[in-house]
Amino acid sequence: MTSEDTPLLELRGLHKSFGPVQVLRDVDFAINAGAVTALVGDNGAGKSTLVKCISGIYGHDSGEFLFDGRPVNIHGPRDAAALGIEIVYQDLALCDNLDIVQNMFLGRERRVGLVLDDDTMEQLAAKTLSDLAVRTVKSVRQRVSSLSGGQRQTVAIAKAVLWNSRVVILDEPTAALGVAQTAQVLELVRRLADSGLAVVLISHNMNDVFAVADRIAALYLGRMVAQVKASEVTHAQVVELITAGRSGNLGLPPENGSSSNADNGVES
Amino acid sequence: MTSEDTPLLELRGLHKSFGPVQVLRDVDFAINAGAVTALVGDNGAGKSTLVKCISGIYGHDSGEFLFDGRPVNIHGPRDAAALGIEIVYQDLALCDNLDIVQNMFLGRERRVGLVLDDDTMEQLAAKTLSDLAVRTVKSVRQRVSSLSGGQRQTVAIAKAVLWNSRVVILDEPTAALGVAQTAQVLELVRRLADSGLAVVLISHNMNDVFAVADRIAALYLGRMVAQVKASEVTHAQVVELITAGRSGNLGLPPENGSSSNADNGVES
Amino acid sequence: MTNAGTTQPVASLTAHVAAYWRRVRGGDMGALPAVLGILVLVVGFSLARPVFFSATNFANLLFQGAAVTVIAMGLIFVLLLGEIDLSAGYTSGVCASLAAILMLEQHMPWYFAIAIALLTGVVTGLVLGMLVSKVGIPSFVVTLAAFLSFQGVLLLIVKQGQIISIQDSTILKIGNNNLPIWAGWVFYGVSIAGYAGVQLYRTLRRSAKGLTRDPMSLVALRIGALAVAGGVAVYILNLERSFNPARTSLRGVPIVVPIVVILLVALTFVLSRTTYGLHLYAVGGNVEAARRAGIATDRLRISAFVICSTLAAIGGIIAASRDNSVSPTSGGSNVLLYAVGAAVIGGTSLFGGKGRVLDAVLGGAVVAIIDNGMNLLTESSWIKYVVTGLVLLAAAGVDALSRRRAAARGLS
Amino acid sequence: MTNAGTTQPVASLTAHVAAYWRRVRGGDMGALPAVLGILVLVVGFSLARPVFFSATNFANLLFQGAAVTVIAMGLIFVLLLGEIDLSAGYTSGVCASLAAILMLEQHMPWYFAIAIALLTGVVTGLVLGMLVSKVGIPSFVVTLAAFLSFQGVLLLIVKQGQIISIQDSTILKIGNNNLPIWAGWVFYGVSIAGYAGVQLYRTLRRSAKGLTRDPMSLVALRIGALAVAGGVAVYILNLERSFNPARTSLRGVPIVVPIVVILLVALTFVLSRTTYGLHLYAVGGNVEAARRAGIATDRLRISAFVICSTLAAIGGIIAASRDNSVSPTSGGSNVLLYAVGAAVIGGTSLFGGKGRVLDAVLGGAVVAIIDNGMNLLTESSWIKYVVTGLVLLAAAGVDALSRRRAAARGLS
Amino acid sequence: SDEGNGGSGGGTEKKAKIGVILPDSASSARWETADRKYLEAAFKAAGVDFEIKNAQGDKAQFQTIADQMITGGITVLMIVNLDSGTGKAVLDKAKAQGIGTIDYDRLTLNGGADYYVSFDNVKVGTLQGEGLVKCLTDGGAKNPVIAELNGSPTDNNATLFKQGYDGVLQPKYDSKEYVKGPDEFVPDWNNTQAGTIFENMMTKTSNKIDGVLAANDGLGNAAIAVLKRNKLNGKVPVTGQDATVQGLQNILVGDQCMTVYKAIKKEADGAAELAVALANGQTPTGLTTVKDTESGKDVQSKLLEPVAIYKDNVKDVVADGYVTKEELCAGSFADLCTKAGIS
Ligand SMILES: Nc1ncnc2c1ncn2[C@@H]1O[C@H](COP(=O)(O)OP(=O)(O)OP(=O)(O)O)[C@@H](O)[C@H]1O
Ligand SMILES: Nc1ncnc2c1ncn2[C@@H]1O[C@H](COP(=O)(O)OP(=O)(O)OP(=O)(O)O)[C@@H](O)[C@H]1O
Ligand SMILES: [Mg+2]
Ligand SMILES: [Mg+2]
Repeated sequence: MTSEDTPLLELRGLHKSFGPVQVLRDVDFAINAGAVTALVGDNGAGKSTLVKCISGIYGHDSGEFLFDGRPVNIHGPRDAAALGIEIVYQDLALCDNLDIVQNMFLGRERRVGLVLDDDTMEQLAAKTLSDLAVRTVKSVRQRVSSLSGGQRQTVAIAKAVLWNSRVVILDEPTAALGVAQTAQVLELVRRLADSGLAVVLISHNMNDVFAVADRIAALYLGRMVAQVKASEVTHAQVVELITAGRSGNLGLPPENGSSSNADNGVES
Repeated sequence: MTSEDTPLLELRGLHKSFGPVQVLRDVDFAINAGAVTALVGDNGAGKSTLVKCISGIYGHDSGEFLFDGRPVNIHGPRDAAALGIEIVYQDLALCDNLDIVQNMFLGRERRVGLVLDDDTMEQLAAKTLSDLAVRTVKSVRQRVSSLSGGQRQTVAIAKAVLWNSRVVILDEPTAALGVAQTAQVLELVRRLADSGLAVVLISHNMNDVFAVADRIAALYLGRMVAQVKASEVTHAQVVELITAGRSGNLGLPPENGSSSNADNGVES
Repeated sequence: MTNAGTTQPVASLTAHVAAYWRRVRGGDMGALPAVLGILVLVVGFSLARPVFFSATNFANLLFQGAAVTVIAMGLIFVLLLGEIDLSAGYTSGVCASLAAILMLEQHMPWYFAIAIALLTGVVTGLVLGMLVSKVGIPSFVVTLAAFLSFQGVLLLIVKQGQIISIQDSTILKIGNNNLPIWAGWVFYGVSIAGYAGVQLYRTLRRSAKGLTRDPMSLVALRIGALAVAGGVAVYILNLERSFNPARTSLRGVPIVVPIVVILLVALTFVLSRTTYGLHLYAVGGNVEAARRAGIATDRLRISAFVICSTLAAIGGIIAASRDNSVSPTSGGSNVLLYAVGAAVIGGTSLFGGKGRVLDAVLGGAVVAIIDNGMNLLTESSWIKYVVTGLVLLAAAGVDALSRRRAAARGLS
Repeated sequence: MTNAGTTQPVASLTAHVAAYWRRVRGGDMGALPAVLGILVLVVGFSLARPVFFSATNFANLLFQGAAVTVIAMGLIFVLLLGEIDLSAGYTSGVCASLAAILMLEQHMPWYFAIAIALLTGVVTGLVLGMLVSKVGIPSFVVTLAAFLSFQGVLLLIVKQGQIISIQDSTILKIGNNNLPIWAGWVFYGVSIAGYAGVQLYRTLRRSAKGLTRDPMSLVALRIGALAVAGGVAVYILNLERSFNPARTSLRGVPIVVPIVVILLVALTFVLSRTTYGLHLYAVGGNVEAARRAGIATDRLRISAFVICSTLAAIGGIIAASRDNSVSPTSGGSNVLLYAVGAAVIGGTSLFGGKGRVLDAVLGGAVVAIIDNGMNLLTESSWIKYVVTGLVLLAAAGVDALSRRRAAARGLS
Repeated sequence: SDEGNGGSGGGTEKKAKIGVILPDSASSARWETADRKYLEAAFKAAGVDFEIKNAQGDKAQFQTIADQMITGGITVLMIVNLDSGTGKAVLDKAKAQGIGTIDYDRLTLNGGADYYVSFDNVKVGTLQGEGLVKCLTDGGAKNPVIAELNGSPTDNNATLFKQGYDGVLQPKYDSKEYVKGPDEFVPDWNNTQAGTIFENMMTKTSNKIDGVLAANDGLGNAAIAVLKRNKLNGKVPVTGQDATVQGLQNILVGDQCMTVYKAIKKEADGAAELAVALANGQTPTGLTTVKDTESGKDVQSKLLEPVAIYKDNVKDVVADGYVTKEELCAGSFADLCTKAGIS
């Protein structure tokens, strides 16, 4: 609930462009253990791209990554996983030809010797799903291609929280979820942070953001315009930051978007 | 805003199962011209399946379709389109290898003689997108594979409303949208209904539902448990219908789920 | 699973049969269409030419189909990833020729020669896999280049149209000889016992953990069915097949049978019970998802090519043994198309993510039966080509129509 | 477009060049790698064998590459849908043989014979397409069956292995003769004028509508480049190529050139400027999305097979004309693999949704150059096979590495 | 090997049945158009059961067919092997079942067949070489450059033919009388590829090729097509083999210098005679022997002489019934036929 001295994960001066299109410009972003950081921004602001840069799916043009205060290089999802970073992507990326259990444990299968320990995984998967208030899945041996939108999203979330990780990043995890499931996921997010993890929640739903976030970071057209305590801003202010890039003395300086920008709202 | 005498589209006794799994049981559903009907239900309740049965993507096991009071057979999306039914699917189904314009006009391209009229389509697409408050798309000639989640969803929505249709069904259209874009889409939904179309909105967000819906239909485990006027129910009641299948005298009769069920809440 | 009351851990046998029937009627048939297709082909050919349905011809079929089946097994690993190996046929030829020439000219003992052939397969796969995954050239192009190059290598090895005969008796046995009667039965016994053991162990284990499991009666039924079918096959193969038994006796299970069965079991185990196999499916289903899950997709791709080329080498040795020789056409002609065709007919997808090792065996059987039956049926070569094509189409059509029905019902 | 101020309707030429350079550096190279690959091959072979770089050989190359290129053009339609046609090679053989035998035995005039050959192509495509889309058999299996059947049909037509000679002088001209000098220049003039007209019309139209458009200087540059390249080619081909001009004169643009150019323009128009073409891409990119958009995917699939088989028939006629005959090997051997290889090397994906008709021409050029160059380079068959494979690999490697760089930067 | 035939089998007296396996139909037209026809006629005339199959150049097929014939109860097996290894495997299997064996057209090295009936493939090559020399001499060529268009690199027969014509040509190269030009194999005997290869031969030598040794009529025709393009047809002699209609027509026109005619009927009749004798337990007479180079044993053989066909003896092929006048003299060839004395 409180930010410690050094952030668990920190990005400095991140630039990312796709060919001629610049998507992230000089982004600084810090997340702390034990806190939920909400990352907000308009459609196309660059939130998902930022997440994919963190996980190493995309390379970046320039910028620094610090983990636990030490510089690290992340060249791909394997590196991110090795650091204990788990991510639920917006484009869920499930293997449609595999079943729920196989997807949930993909890349981290339980084994007995050489052989897959299907039974244990099946039990664990069933338990995790029911914890997330999913009641309509007929069998955890169902292929994910036959799941509803919300069921798929739940599988992706369950997949990310099964492991002993230190950072969990959720990119719009509740977009397709029903009322009860959303509540369950928000509670889970809170619980993860309380147990000492650093959690990043991306969402367009301000109610959800204010319900669980300790800090709010706002991206505007690829720039990080503010990183503030959730308790210090109002609903309306955040919406203004998202849509206009500034709100009062927060965000971009009026009529000046230079690179030394937008630090006004950032607390250390 | 008012329901006429005969619904524009009516389903009666729809049954649908995937192999041994029964997903829709004896569903009756009626939608009226000039009104927004919200279709709500828990994850996996069968909402998207219902939509796909309407569009003919899935065949159904039994049941009747009435359009304008006359029985019709819908064997595929072409039939649905011929009747003037446009649908935004939850799984957006865009062609990643095509650009925004091509996706928006797919199947209904403008032509000059034999030749595609790219210029006109490009102008129209640009206009529609900006109407939907999308400001971060660099070019309408961008491939949709390079779009953000929200941008993709906007393209799908824009695609459905470009045509002169009589029924528009939107399956969780605002799930990935930002605050401004969501507002824009809800306004659009209202506008469509006001101009005499029948609009179905599927959403998990009760605020959105109550903001625009005239009538609310609730699915519970594949059963249609209630079809009521939005003004006659409360937020809490709808949530109860979604999660438990009944609320007060609405929904499933207590402890009896026979096939002649759930008509208590349905006004004609 | 959490939907209260819809699934009980153990359903009764009748419930199972009913569920199966529902699935079949719904169009979800598993291996049924392929098996049905084989049955139809067998009945058809037997009616047309009674000699088709003889112990001799049964044994011939097994000898004839073995090489293509083994090559198809390897291809399945590559196909699972959505890749293709056009060079598998000539890889088999090159590896076998290398073994043959080493035995002939260097007087190498057979086990050395085979080891070198297999090693050549491994290296070939390694190179192909690297070019595909590290350099990023489409596998169609890489293996097309290999297809051409290997023809040249084969020519070099066997020296411009020469034929190298194989004289080593051990190698010759692989594709020509039979197991002793007793060995056939022992092999049968061990196989059935193993199958039964695994089935029972898994059922009991799941039962102990309270997970859904098949009823014992169904398990018993499965074991029984396999035991009967296998027993009949072994019995038939142990009959005297020689037309002139006084002069020479021909009986026993062909040696290729245990080879194919062992490969089938081992590779099926790899694909369905190990992390490695699961990851192959994952990469074939959605590379991006697999990559995000931390799977080393490049290494996996390379390994699949290695397996494919190695099995091609084994297939090549079987073919060379049956031919008693290698030549510049070893592994050429229709070998590759038949092998890929066998995999696809069995149900493996060319787009990746879908396939089993059993597909190679079932599809290989279809291809071998058609080939064998057509040779009995007609003499004119043009008719043979045409009818082979049509029968292949018919066999695949049965399968396609049933799967289509499944798809129409929303089952994948 | 709505992002205020980032795009102006007309960028300057320098801005365009800068943007292009940025794209290239970013790895998005379009046809550049294929063109570079061709350049490297040409330079390499010319250094090794100066005769490679002669007017004669240039003309030979065009004759030699035409048939495979045309077959590859047809295959692109099928590949765009993620399907394959293994039978295209033999389809070309069957159709050409039919024309040949009709002319020989029924004394049919050449136009009738060609019409029947094309019709046979259409019907073949129709049947293949129906089997794939209506019955649902995977195209690999359908066309494998056709591959086998057509070999039989070919044998039947050419009477079990005869060689049927072609005597009709019109047909013989297609693959052997050249346009008169003046006709070459007229063809050149019309082509360039047409290209310039279309380019200018489109630029002006977009300009009138206020849409982003290329600067006039760039348009002029493109037209100029094509005019120069085409002019040089026509000029070279109009030089005397005969080694003994006293005896016979050999000059002019080969007749296959206008055939290929016209097909290229027509089919490119179909793919890029018509609804039909767009729908092909859509189905190849995402069948489900296309179906939901109301596209009749089945009919589209059938039509693609029809186009493929019909172009195969045209390719077959070109090859038969060049050979002055048809035989049981017509369309066999490596024709199919070369044609698919040409498409893939050009940049067409086997998984559908990606490909241009130009790919067939570029890839066909690569294949023809390698084939021709290797024949000049060495006489040893095995070296020829091996080096052909390696050169193919190298050519594809250039392409792959550049595309890989693009992918690493997140560009598709 | 035939003595026991009557008594063996303990009661089930086996009816005489002859199985024939032909190699392919792509490398040469003869197998399907000639051999099959003549063998069928001879067997029918002798009143024996028979079956004739074609392995389509596929070794696995070859084995399969053999297995099935043995299954089907043949008493004599006659094969044209695809290669000696496969051939030996099949012969061994047959002999193990007490079946009489005949090598037809190709000797299976170390195969130990009872009889061997053939044309001499090396002799075919020799005739081609001699034919080319004759045509060049007739044309008065001085130091001609010779291009060799060999058969498939994977076909051992192509190597044997080459051995034959090189036996004639090599001495001339050595004596500098002829100049050795390009010399290449054509994959799969594919005519289209032959065209490309020959075209490049022309390019390489700046069209300075004065004689073409093409291994069969198909390859010859491919070369003639290229020569025609350069208006050199008729000026550069081209050889061939198989006496196909097309080859003979090319000879009549003057584009091709010669072809080699193998009187397949004689070969087929000879083989059928031996097979029937074997099946009936008789001992044939008047045979020569050929040495199996691998086993060193002598094989009882009936060897037939191939004939070189030039313009003046095309009529012999027609007279033999190998090609009909209707096929050969269709259309524009009628006049040429008359001139060549074909009636
Ligand atoms: N591969 C790519 N090539 C080019 N542009 C891209 C690519 N990927 C993303 N973009 C662009 O980058 C911008 C940021 O995209 P991103 O997905 O990060 O947005 P987002 O903040 O996650 O939006 P949303 O809320 O809609 O998910 C968008 O304008 C998008 O069009
Ligand atoms: N092809 C299929 N095969 C088997 N079961 C299926 C298939 N498609 C959907 N289902 C099941 O049908 C049920 C209803 O799915 P549907 O997608 O209609 O739910 P939904 O109401 O749209 O849920 P959500 O709000 O999560 O989108 C789910 O339990 C799902 O698992
Ligand atoms: Mg996003
Ligand atoms: Mg849904």
